Amino acid sequence: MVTNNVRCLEKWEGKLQIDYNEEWAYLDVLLAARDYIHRGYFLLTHPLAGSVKPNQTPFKSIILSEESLEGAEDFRDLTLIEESIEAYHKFMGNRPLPEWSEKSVEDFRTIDLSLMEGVMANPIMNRR
Amino acid sequence: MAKYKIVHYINNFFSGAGGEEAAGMRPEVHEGAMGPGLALLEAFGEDYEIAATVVCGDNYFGENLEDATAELLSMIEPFKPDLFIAGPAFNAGRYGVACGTICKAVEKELGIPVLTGMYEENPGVDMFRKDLIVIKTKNSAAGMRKAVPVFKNLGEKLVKGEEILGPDIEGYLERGIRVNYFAEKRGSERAIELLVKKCRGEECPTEYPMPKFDRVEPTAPVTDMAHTKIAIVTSGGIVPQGNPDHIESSSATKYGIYSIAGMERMDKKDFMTVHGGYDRAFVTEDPNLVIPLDVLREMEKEGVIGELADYFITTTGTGTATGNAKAFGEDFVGKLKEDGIGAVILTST
Amino acid sequence: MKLELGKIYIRDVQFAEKTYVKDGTLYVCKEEIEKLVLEDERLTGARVELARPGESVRISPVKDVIEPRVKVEGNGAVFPGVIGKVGQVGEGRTHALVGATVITCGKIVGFQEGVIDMSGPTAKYTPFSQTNNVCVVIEPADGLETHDYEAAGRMAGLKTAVYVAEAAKNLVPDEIVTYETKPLLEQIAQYPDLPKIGYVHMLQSQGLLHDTYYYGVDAKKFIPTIMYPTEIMDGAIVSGNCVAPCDKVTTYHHLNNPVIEDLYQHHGKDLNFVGVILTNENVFLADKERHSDMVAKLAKYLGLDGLLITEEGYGNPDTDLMMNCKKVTQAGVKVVIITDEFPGRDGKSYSLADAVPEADTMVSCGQGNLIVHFPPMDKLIGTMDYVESQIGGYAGCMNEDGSFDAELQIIIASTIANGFNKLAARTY
Amino acid sequence: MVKEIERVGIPVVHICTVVPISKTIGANRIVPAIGIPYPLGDPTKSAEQSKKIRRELVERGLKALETPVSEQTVFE
Repeated sequence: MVTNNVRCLEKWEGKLQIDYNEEWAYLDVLLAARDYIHRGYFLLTHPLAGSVKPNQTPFKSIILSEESLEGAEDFRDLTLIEESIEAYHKFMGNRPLPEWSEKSVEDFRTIDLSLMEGVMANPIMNRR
Repeated sequence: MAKYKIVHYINNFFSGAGGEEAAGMRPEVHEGAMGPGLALLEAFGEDYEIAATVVCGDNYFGENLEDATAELLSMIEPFKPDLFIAGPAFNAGRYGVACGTICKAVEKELGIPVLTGMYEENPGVDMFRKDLIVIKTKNSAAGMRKAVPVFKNLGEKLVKGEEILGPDIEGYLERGIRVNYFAEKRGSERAIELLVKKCRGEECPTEYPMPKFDRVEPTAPVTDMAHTKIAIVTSGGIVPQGNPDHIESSSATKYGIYSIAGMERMDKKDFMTVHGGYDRAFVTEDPNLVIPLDVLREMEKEGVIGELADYFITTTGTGTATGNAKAFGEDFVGKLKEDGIGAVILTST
Repeated sequence: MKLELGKIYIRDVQFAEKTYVKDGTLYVCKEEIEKLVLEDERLTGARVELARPGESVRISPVKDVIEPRVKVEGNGAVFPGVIGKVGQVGEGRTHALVGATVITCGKIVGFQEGVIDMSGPTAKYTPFSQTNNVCVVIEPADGLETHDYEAAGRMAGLKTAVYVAEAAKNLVPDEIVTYETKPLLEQIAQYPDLPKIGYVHMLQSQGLLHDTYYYGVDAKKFIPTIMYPTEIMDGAIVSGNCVAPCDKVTTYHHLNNPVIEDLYQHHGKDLNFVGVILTNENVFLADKERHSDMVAKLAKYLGLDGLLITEEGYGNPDTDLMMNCKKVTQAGVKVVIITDEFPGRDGKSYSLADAVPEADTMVSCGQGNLIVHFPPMDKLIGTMDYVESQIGGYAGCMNEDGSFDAELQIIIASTIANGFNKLAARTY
Repeated sequence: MVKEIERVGIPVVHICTVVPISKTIGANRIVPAIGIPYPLGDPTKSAEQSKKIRRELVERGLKALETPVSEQTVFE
């Protein structure tokens, strides 16, 4: 899991290999995920999961694996991550991330965590 | 009431200075209207004047983009125009690019509305249609008469800050801006009508086209390898020892061109890898694993290939934005062409 | 499956001692609703306010909008598995208070809640400026956890809607519309010469604030299935999400799904409406692959000639949308997509987060990045405390007089991607 | 880069380890390489063998350049 959400780290540290960096912005998480894909990893979760637009939430978590779980088309993951990075730039160009209050920031952590909880509860995660 | 002031840009040909022989002329400024500006002046009527016409040779502009733009800006600025018009360039490619470039610069630097016109296949169209209002013209100067009223209409609207309507109504080339409107029927009904047509095999125009998928058609194969000059390009991050140009280990923003003249193989004393995406130990020991110079030299000697270019082009692939990689390619292909390269081997880790 | 929808048209809403309908006016008892909502100990405040078309009223932040409906004849109850007992719905007769809604609003749950203006220049973008709205402003207990608050807010709206709808039970409807879809083989035989058309309804299912329920089942946990179109009219699908306000499919929009309604309009004329395939928008790529495979399989299995696809939300769902489109097209079924657009502030960027060449026929529900001006209103229902952090708002967008500027996407259902509105976008 | 080279009409072969990436970026002639840390050759074998493997890959690359293709083609 690549993430900048400390609550994901707290929840799954030791259970997953977690690449966590508090300093990362949303974009850095996308870039870190892209680097993993370049090294042959597969995306398990959609990079834009959440439909909270990239200029709204500071947090992002993405799960990748060395094994693909599905017979996806060859270029799917790379296309997805590039499209996501492009979407990020589009929205940030539109309007940068606001200065959220700590309460809001915590809410965004909760939403991101919740998305990942949904993923972790998926039985497919037990396959590995 | 003072008249609205227009400054008009035209090239060597339309200024009457001449064709190719005058294409190298430097920027000039003339008071008042000249050439196609006379027709524009007449159409705009008595509330408008063409305060000046600026002229530049197409080749001079193309070869000195920045200088030409700066010189022209300094000529235009003192007239404090309310509107800037360039061209129209019709189907003249270099002229089209010049019109687009100067319009964009004037809009940005002087903050006034700008207008140009081109034939839709002019290469300047794809470069500038998203940034500028490019009036749709015919492919030759014979289309001037039809273009003039369109310039007048849009020019007036721009000067007065009136709403610019859709491209078909106003006569400009689509800019690709998505604008809301209220349709007569709701979306679900429109979708069903389209689906029924689609099922019947009738035309069912989409309301939103997909982006163009950028694929390049495969080139014809090499037919005479024994006489072909080959160049090596890599995204494997091989650079001369010390990485003189500081190519990044990931997310590269530059590429390098380095000599392999006279070398029989890639020697680890001369080259290193800066690629941040893989275990570098093997390649550090033997850079031929990324740049197969040793075997290509053999093949050169054996006559399997005609010749090997005496340089390789290199960058780092990992984390590098596709936009950057594209820009690198666009940048160095000119050199490959000039050097008569007939085929490229591109290696990646 | 055959459903008679008895429409009782509501033209005004007023407070009264009890809740009833008379001569097109809905009278509601404020105290009873507040008491009902406060039965849930997770909520400590509930205040009922009314908003009518043309009034100088702003409602924000809006969680859900629900049309009051009640089952009169036939099996089951509205919102099965959520409010009503689990049981098959979609048959018999249902009464609806058309022109009235219940709106839940109040202290924000997430950031993806929006604005409704009952008059002024932005009223035209939301259907709820034209309805008589019973607004329930809720207040959570101190320290209430986000998941619980979302659930409490969702239930408050549904319970209120069911309570109000009781008033419609014994009325004689102004109009009765009959919708019928037969079992597959009979349905195909009924209009053998017309193209067999289906509808792929993608439900938002990404997690907290992004869930939808079908008979009470969390949509992220089901696999694609087939639904009779009339089931949705009895509340088989309930919204539990706050995606961007503009493309939020409220429970009202599920009850009044425009694709289903319009397909019935065409049914037997130029097409044969065979049924609905429900699928989801999970974050797991394996789920996406599997479920888009299944959607294509079901489309083929139903023998469809063509189908419509709608999505809810932006980004992640665009991938499901494109996978569905691609695989269904490859299965030999013609596809038309309905979507909204986010082309950036200058309107020039590509609008979706994913694209396939098969998506060659799309209908646009407008672009949500347009900036619109919201003038001050005389009355506010809810709170403006969060406008700057709601989607579409931005820091400094609020003015002292209560006016503000924001992107169109802050308005509830303004660019809803199921074609409910007439808003569209074209290229300039 | 590969597309830009091809766009100006120069035939190009992409010798790369991760074929899907090559497909995504739009290469038309693709030769799969050996592995990420050593695309052309195999240093775990003897130097001669490693070079032989490299020669074979380059020969395959040249063959790809000499082969007419109408769509993205992987030369295994």
